[in-house]
Amino acid sequence: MKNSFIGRLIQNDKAARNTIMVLLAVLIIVPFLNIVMPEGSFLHVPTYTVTLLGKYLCFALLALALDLVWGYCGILSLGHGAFFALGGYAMGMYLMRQIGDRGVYGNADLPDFMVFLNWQELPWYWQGFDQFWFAALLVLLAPGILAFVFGWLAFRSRVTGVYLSIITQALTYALMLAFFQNDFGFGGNNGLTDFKDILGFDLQSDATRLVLYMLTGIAVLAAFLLCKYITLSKQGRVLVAIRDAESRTRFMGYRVEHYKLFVFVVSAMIAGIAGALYVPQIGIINPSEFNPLNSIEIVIWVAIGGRGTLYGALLGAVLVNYAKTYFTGGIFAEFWLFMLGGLFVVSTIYLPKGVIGLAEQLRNKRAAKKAEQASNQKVEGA
Amino acid sequence: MAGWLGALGIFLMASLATAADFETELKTLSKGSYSKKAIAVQALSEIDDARVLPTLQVMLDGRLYVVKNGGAIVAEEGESFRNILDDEIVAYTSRQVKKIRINNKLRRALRTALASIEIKSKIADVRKSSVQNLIKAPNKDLRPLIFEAYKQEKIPAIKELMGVALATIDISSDDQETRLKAVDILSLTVEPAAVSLLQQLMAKEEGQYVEQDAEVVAAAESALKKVNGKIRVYSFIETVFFGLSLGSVLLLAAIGLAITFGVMGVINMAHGEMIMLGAYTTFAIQQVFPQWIEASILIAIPAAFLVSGAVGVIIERTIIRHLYGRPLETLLATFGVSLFLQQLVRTFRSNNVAVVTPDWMSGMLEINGALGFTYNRLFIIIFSLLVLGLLVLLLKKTLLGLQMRAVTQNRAMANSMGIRSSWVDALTFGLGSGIAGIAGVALSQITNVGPNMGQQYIIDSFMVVVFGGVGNLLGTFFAAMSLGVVNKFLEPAMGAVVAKIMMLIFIILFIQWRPRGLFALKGRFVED
Amino acid sequence: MSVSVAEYKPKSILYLNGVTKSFDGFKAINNLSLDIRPGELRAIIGPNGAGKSTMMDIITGKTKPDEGEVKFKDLTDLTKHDEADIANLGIGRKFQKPTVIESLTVWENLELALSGRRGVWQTLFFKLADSDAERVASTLTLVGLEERKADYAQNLSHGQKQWLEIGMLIMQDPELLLIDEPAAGMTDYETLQTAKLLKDISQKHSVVVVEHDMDFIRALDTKVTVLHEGSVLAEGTLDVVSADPRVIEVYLGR
Amino acid sequence: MLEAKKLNLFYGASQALFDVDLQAQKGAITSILGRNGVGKTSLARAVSGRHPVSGGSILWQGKDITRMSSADRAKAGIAYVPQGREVFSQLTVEENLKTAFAVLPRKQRAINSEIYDLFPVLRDMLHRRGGDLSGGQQQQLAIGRALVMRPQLLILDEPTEGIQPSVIKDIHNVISILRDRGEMAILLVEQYFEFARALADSYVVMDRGNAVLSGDIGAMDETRVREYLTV
Amino acid sequence: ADTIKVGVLHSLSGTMAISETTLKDTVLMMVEEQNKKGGLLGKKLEAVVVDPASNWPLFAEKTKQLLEKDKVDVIFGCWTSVSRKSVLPVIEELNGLLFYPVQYEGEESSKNVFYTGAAPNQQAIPSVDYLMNEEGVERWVLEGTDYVYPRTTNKILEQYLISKGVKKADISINYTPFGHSDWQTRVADIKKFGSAGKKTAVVSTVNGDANVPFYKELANAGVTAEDIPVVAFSVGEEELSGFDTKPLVGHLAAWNYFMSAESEANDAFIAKWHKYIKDKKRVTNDPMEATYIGFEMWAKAVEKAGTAEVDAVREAMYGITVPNLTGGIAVMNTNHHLTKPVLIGEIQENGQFETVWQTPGGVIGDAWTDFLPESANLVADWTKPIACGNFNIKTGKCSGQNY
Ligand SMILES: Nc1ncnc2c1ncn2[C@@H]1O[C@H](COP(=O)(O)OP(=O)(O)OP(=O)(O)O)[C@@H](O)[C@H]1O
Ligand SMILES: Nc1ncnc2c1ncn2[C@@H]1O[C@H](COP(=O)(O)OP(=O)(O)OP(=O)(O)O)[C@@H](O)[C@H]1O
Ligand SMILES: NC(N)=O
Ligand SMILES: [Mg+2]
Ligand SMILES: [Mg+2]
Repeated sequence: MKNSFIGRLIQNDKAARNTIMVLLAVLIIVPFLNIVMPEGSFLHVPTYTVTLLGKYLCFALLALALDLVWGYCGILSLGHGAFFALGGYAMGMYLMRQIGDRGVYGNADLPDFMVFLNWQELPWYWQGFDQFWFAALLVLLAPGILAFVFGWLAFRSRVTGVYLSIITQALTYALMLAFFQNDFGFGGNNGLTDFKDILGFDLQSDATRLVLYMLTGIAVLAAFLLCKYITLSKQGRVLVAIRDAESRTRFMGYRVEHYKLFVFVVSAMIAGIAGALYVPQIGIINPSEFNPLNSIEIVIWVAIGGRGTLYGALLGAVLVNYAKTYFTGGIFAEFWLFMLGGLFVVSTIYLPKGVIGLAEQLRNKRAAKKAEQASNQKVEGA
Repeated sequence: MAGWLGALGIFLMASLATAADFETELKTLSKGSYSKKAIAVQALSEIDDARVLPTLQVMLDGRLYVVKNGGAIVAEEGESFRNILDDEIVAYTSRQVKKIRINNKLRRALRTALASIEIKSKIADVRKSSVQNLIKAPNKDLRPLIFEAYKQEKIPAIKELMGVALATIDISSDDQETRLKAVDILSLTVEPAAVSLLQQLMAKEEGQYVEQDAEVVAAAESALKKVNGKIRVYSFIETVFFGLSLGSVLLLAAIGLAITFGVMGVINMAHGEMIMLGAYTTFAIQQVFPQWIEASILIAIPAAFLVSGAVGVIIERTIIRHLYGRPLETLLATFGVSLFLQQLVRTFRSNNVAVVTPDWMSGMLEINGALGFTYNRLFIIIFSLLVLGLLVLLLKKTLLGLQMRAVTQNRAMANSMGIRSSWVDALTFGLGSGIAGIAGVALSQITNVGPNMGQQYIIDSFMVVVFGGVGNLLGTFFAAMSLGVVNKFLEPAMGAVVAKIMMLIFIILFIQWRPRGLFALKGRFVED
Repeated sequence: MSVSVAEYKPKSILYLNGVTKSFDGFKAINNLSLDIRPGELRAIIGPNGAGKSTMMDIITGKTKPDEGEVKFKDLTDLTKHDEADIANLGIGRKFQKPTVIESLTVWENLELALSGRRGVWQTLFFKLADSDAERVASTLTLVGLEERKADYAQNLSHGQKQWLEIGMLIMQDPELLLIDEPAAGMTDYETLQTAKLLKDISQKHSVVVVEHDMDFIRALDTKVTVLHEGSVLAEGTLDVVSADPRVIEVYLGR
Repeated sequence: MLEAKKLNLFYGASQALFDVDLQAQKGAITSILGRNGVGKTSLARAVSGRHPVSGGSILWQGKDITRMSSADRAKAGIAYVPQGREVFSQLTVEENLKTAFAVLPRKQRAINSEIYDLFPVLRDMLHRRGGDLSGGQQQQLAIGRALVMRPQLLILDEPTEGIQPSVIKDIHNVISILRDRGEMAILLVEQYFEFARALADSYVVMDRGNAVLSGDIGAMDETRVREYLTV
Repeated sequence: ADTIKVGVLHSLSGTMAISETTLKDTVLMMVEEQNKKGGLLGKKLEAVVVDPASNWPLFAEKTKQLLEKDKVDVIFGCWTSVSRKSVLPVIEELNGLLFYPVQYEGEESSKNVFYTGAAPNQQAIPSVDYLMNEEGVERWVLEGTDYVYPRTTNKILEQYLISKGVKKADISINYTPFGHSDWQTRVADIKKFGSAGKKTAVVSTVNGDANVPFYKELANAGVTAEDIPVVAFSVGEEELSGFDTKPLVGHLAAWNYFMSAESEANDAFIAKWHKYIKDKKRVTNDPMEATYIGFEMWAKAVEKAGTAEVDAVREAMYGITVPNLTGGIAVMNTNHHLTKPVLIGEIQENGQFETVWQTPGGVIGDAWTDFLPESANLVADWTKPIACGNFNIKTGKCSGQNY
């Protein structure tokens, strides 16, 4: 079933095929260049770059998640950062527990921040996080359940459009404030950091980093295929119908709220995985990930890449984040916001369908020109 | 200042003895620790010398210096210095003189000392503030002085305050009768200092009342009950006021957005920056016309409207107009604009700038010791209602308002009706931005003005507009006010952070109940 | 309702009794009663604003009535169900203003409307059977849109959207069809075609159709109900009602 | 009055009008006939300025308006009643009517009571929001709104759609009165053949984006026209 | 390399740019000046500026970039504690060198970081002492922004006050969110708390943008420094330049440096700054001094070690002295914290502080506070024989952390 789906995909969908190729290429070539090429070589990819690419891939995964709900189902979530962060925290808690007695206070039972705030014992919601499987489960469940409860309420009440967007924003804002609080037990503003190792592997070692990078790549590929499957199935068409004419879809007998809830939860879980992969590679998770402005940025990645195309989301996330890395280092450091701001403005005006839409846009324009010319010639000839 | 020193000569002759005291005490002001200086101040205040009052005043203002060479005490007057003793004006460089430092403790001593002199002032306001200072620091020695003033006083409110001042002294009298009477007087006031005196009568040590007299304790108890009842009422009113004032801040911040987003449908992420530009305009005006600080706000209102409005028009003409029919994209572009503007301001000056509050907006309207309304917030409440009212009139009662609404609902059809939609769009966006600019003027009076200030308001503004119901100004008003008031009632109980979280959860839940906000647009067209 | 629903032969397919709905004090539907038999084709006419579309809103769950019963097949109280439920019970609707899914193609619009199970999992693993594909194809022919089948619905003209929506209704294959002004924007010829089509459909289904086009109504040759100010003004054959002076006064004109 | 020549119009790459010619005279009604999707609305849009033409020219009262914005055309006296009504749904009926004031000099900004006489329902529902009206009421509002503009060219795109028979008769009368006043040219897009034939002075039949037949109504070959409407 | 590279890791955009941009300029000024003097070890210094954009993970990433890609020899950077925490694992793993110039909550001593700002015992405790002794304060409001620095500082202060005999009922601790702008309720509460007949003061760890509305509300509500003085740890000259200071005269701040300090070194520094930044109105502040001291120390250590290599420089750092701008000498201790004097100043109308009290000598920065039970046992000493940042004097071992 799956094989045949992928087979069909590769045969019939050029863009999807290219996306898969590119993903496979970065999955294979980058590690190759990192390991095999000698350090001094011009082809060598330093681990620094590998981790950077890993970060981009995490963001790409996150963008993909958003594109599924926004691009296809019209749910503009301005709170997707929350699901990302929750996945990240779940992973971060595991990593914190792995520190054991290697923290600054040498307390095997409590993370450092609890020690210096005089906590006596590990709170109940930290229990179980010393087990990887448990944390991995929570990476999916924490965002999944939140999305389920939130979505169940909102979709059932038919909260749509900006109203939905704004309450997703309220959600992530509330979570940010909550996680900021030291009393909340997640390290307050500083969040969770100072990780040592994952499943016994040293997080600082190049090998671990490479593996994490590859896992991220695989996750992106898998999520891409999953999303592709959903959107190519009849369900994909139902989602588009909901996006375009929700009430009409309802009159056709589709339970709109179930569909919305389903993709919202799937999307939240993908975002959670992205967060979980992000944290060990970046080395810190803190409440600023819940910042509503971060979530808005995710929307921007998707929009820049091209909404409703999946690969556009991947491309947009990588492009914008690469631009950020590039602009914030070196000579642009003081002006980078001008460039980024300018980029956003220019691309919205000139690329209404995103970078991905550019090709189509050019094609259409050319076709229209041609048609007009043809008709004009005919006029002249007549 | 020349005046008082001019009249001085006579005194110099008249009371040589006190003049000598004055001289020695004056000298001590320049030496020794703060506590020694405090004693000297106390001593000075008891000397009957016309130079005392101005000297203490100068000292409190931080303008009293000692000449390094010779130790003469001088008062700084602009570029030069005036010798306290001989009234001579001398020019010293800043290296030749040393400031006579004061700290808070000394300031308090000076204040009390001045109060004991100023209670005899002819100006009612001076007497009033002097009594208030005396209430804060009851001093037995001053009782006769206050009593004298009390007898002379004609204005009932001040007389009452003086009575309280006396009672604050009498309450520690040895005489039970006096104490009881004092309690009686104190039970009539809600001055915090007085209330705390009553509370102290109720203090216990090891289960025993410190106050020996049971009758006094009983009187204090019933007095406290009475006072606390009043205070509760006042504090309720105060909380409502806090809520309305927070609400009016939210309203001001949101109201421009209610136009650009609510009416036009532009998800205007640069709204906060329009507020910021307005605030910076206020700053600029204060810089350019430092002599008009008092009027600066009034000048800034139209100026900020024009500046932010113009920027809004430029943004609309260059960017937004390409995006009609693609509302979500406006989010993206205006976010870019917002980043751009922030960094632009940052390049000009990365830190906050100081906007001065004019005197007429500083301080508070004191109803009594337990209740007062700060002028800046009163101003903002009134101002926000004014802006809202004008806007409602504009939108509902003028042809332009009608055209604004028509254009945003169906741009093509509006054009076909002969409405120049491009012009109306620019004007509408300019109006929304201009109002944001005005909000910036008001906000500059209560919070910081810096490159980040816009970001503080953008999220709240969207919440308010959406909570109220997009496209409904009245909804925006009620949303802002109710969020403000509810927040202020929650805050004392659970703290600012949790209160804010509760507000957000409340909004989320409320929207479940009313999916289109407080004042939802109704009708069959909504779903289509 | 639980006892052998399958065997039960309902007396009426749609039964409205004493339905009232007001908007801000204005009674759009006023004590309206209506009884549609299984297999019946019913035409509804009445002045603009009489409440015809509102009545359909109430039947399909878009609007909740203030008072009155709305029963489907005698037993099901439609006011207790939402739009999706009602659609799945077997009531389909064409809107007065054509509404199609603009960014799906004509073909996909029809596929979407195709009767069948509408659950999240079912659509996720849905596979188009050959017979279904044929149905889509034949419907395309029926509504004259074969040539446009790969075009996005947003690129259709007004009348073409009308046709597409009729096609979708046919694909949905409901027991009861509510059709609001199908002939609007059609040529006289197409109008008569449509009437014929509806008569065919009513062989197996129950149909309620609203129109202002008297030629169309005449072609339907069926019982006509005249609504006025939210309630029934007259009922009978077209000849009977169009002779009714009140109907002439408020609706047909002299 | 109105003279459109060789109009070509595109939606993206697909062409909706091919070299269409059209004329309309003051005091006369020109009817545009044709099946679904043949380009009637496109032609009306081209004349009203809703959609740019890529070729051809439009002369209005001797002036070339081919590139003029629709707002300017409205100011030049062209009013448009679009297919699908397009009333301002959140504005009240009265406000909808007032949007027409933009083209009127300040002193003439009033709603002629004739409008209410023609469509009494509008008077009854003056303060109801446009979007709440029934379909037919909206159609009446759209026509009324155009009349408030006191246009010299009135473009009506299927104005009878969804309107009850008695009101159709009224509209018929109004249109002929307006024509008879001789101040106005009228372009009428209609599929209701009888209605068009009874009113029109001249006609254009369209098919697949082309104007295939045209001329004075008196000289119309009815069977050929009907052919184009049925095929 | 033919140059010695100096990384500058301060936010130039985002919320922290308000504070950090100045420090970037300070480092650049120091680099320029050092180059005028001929650089170090005969090599020119080259500044590499990056913008971590007030984004905490980006701090880590940029650190990595500076160390791995740009191969800088030293980094001057960070302001918030969370940014430092984010940088920490990277700088330790890649064995970089960071000079951190801001007052902070302590509880940290990394081999790769030199802390030139104040530890809690160099700011918080002396100011409480001052208020107690000089102003006779008996009742305390500990008002902070809700994050680690205020939380920790207040925890320490609470312990300290209790150890001084202050009753729990006389301490009120409260937190508000970042950027809190509506202070009406809090100010009213403070007023009430302060009217109980005992002298009351506010110890403020309110951070950043929340300060202006806080002080404005205090002023308007008539809370003057004479009634209820506020001593702040995060309000310096730079912040004051965004205040309308007139109603705030007398409120206090505790720092290790005030611009108003009278010393030749300070005059020279200010002159240099004004020349560099081309704006006579610009102020200097404590983190600038900390940056200055850090830079001078690093330069000296490089000269002393004869190389810019990190391990050598670190060894050379211990015991290095640089004159403070306020007079006296700053010393780098083996716990990576400075010995510096503590100054308490009152706000003046002109936006400056006037020193009203000052420790007689320098105070040694304490990485681990003595007022929290877990920390009391810890000491940091990066020289042999201890050679770790968290030596437990009870167990005689370095706990966990190897760096
Ligand atoms: N949501 C609403 N708010 C206010 N009035 C409404 C609303 N919905 C319908 N109405 C009013 O109810 C009446 C009935 O409208 P409805 O659309 O049902 O008429 P109709 O019979 O379908 O007319 P038409 O033949 O013109 O389509 C109209 O007068 C309309 O203005
Ligand atoms: N917005 C659009 N984008 C692309 N194609 C369009 C668009 N609108 C109309 N078309 C196409 O152009 C052709 C002419 O459409 P037009 O609306 O002018 O037809 P019409 O004669 O008015 O039809 P109807 O009687 O159905 O209203 C049709 O084939 C239609 O599919
Ligand atoms: N270290 C601080 N002030 O965050
Ligand atoms: Mg209807
Ligand atoms: Mg048409």
